[in-house]
Amino acid sequence: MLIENSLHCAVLNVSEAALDPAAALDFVSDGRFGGLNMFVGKVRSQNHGREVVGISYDIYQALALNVFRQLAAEVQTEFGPQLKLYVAHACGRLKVGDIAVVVAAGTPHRDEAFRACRALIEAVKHRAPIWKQEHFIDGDSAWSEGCSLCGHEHDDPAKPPAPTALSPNRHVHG
Amino acid sequence: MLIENSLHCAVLNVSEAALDPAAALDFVSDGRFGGLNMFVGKVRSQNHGREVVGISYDIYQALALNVFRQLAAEVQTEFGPQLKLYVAHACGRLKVGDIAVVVAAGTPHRDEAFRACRALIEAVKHRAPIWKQEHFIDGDSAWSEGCSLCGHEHDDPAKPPAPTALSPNRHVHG
Amino acid sequence: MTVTLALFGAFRDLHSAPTLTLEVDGDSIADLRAQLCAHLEATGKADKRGLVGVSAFASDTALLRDHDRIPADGQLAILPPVSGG
Amino acid sequence: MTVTLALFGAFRDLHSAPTLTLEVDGDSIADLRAQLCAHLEATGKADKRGLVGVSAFASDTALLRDHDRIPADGQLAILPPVSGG
Repeated sequence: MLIENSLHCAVLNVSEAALDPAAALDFVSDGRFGGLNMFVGKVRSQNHGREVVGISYDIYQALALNVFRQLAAEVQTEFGPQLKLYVAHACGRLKVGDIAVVVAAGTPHRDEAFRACRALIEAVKHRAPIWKQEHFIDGDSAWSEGCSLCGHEHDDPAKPPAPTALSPNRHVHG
Repeated sequence: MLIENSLHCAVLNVSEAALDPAAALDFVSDGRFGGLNMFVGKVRSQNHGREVVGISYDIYQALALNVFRQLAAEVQTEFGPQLKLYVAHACGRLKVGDIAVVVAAGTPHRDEAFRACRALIEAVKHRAPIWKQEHFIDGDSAWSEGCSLCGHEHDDPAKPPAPTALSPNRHVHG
Repeated sequence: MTVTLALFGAFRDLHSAPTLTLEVDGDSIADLRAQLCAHLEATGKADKRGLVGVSAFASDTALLRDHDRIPADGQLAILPPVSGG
Repeated sequence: MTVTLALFGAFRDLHSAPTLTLEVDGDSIADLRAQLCAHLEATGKADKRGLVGVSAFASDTALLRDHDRIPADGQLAILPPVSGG
């Protein structure tokens, strides 16, 4: 269980509010903590060599908040109770340079802050129910290939497509 | 050589200006960059079990700025030219919760952002001419033991004191 | 049973509504997965079958594995491979 | 030669001024280091000798090693072990 007030999770609809890195730093600060680490993910102008003009994020919001809490609890189990965590993800259409995600960790010492922040953003990227649709300069749009949330235990009624060199991010049943 | 405008280094006298994490994030942002990582070091209320009320930082400012540039150039050599770096350190007396140092890195992908930021803060901590004097609640003050900048090549006219279990941070001739 | 499947990511392209309603014969997630594939094939969307194979199912609170039962209220979601951040 | 040594960190406690002026016989950093230790011993500050042993010397632009020459202008700094961040 996370200690009360040690975790802030949010999904923000970009039409209503922008992500706020300063609020993340404030949240993970504590008189006991000497180290804060923050990751800010922004929409970038290139992906796999194509020019991107924006990204739309689709999020299963109720589940995402539950998953964020679960992932944070796992990070706290690894790094101990002297830890505050913040995770917020944008939902909706963003343009290049807009902030898609903010993750921050505060701890007594810097090594734990870096590692906890990294562990949490990796978990969010690989396990939270969030989907990215890239909009290209030529007017085309495409949902990104991503990480399958399937366990390995089921028998697939349909064979998954094989990963190819052109889809390095595809983790089939990963 | 760092590409122009890819590095910001500063030493700020706390009586004149506070460190600004938002400015650090802005500086390392770039349309090409999807990942920004920032470390914020704050004065914490405990050190080695003693209650701390403040820290005074003493800095050899001219050399510190040259060292920051050198360390950043080394990080850029390791991580390549698609990298912006920011480092700012406070000089003077800080209280618990005040920001002592801000280091940030912006890169196309998050792995490099985390690793470049970590490499730079480690280098700043171990190699920049900065000294910390802790002020304890009982009125006592003490300069922290730290990392020696001596190379191994000289003959010491005076034997250095042996490191002890009570001074885990002491790196004699490290 | 009647299942209402919330659609996300690449499944948003299936049709204009945010959910797909399906009559499922059986009560496990495996039954749902198989019959969703059959439905897609029957409705000219066989190109999405591969995506079903790498997708998970979930309620608001948890992922559901193939051996799990479909929730009694028939409300769940299909989650294609995720790509947040 | 006359050396003006800027003092930082724990060397700030040596005296009230931010620099220490010393006549050094010889022109290397090793000469300076040895004679600084002798000076400290002669002035009742032998407790700082150990700190000199783990300290570096530097100009505004670079660290100076024991085999380096003292800068011609005699301006340099003694750097005890650092503890930034």
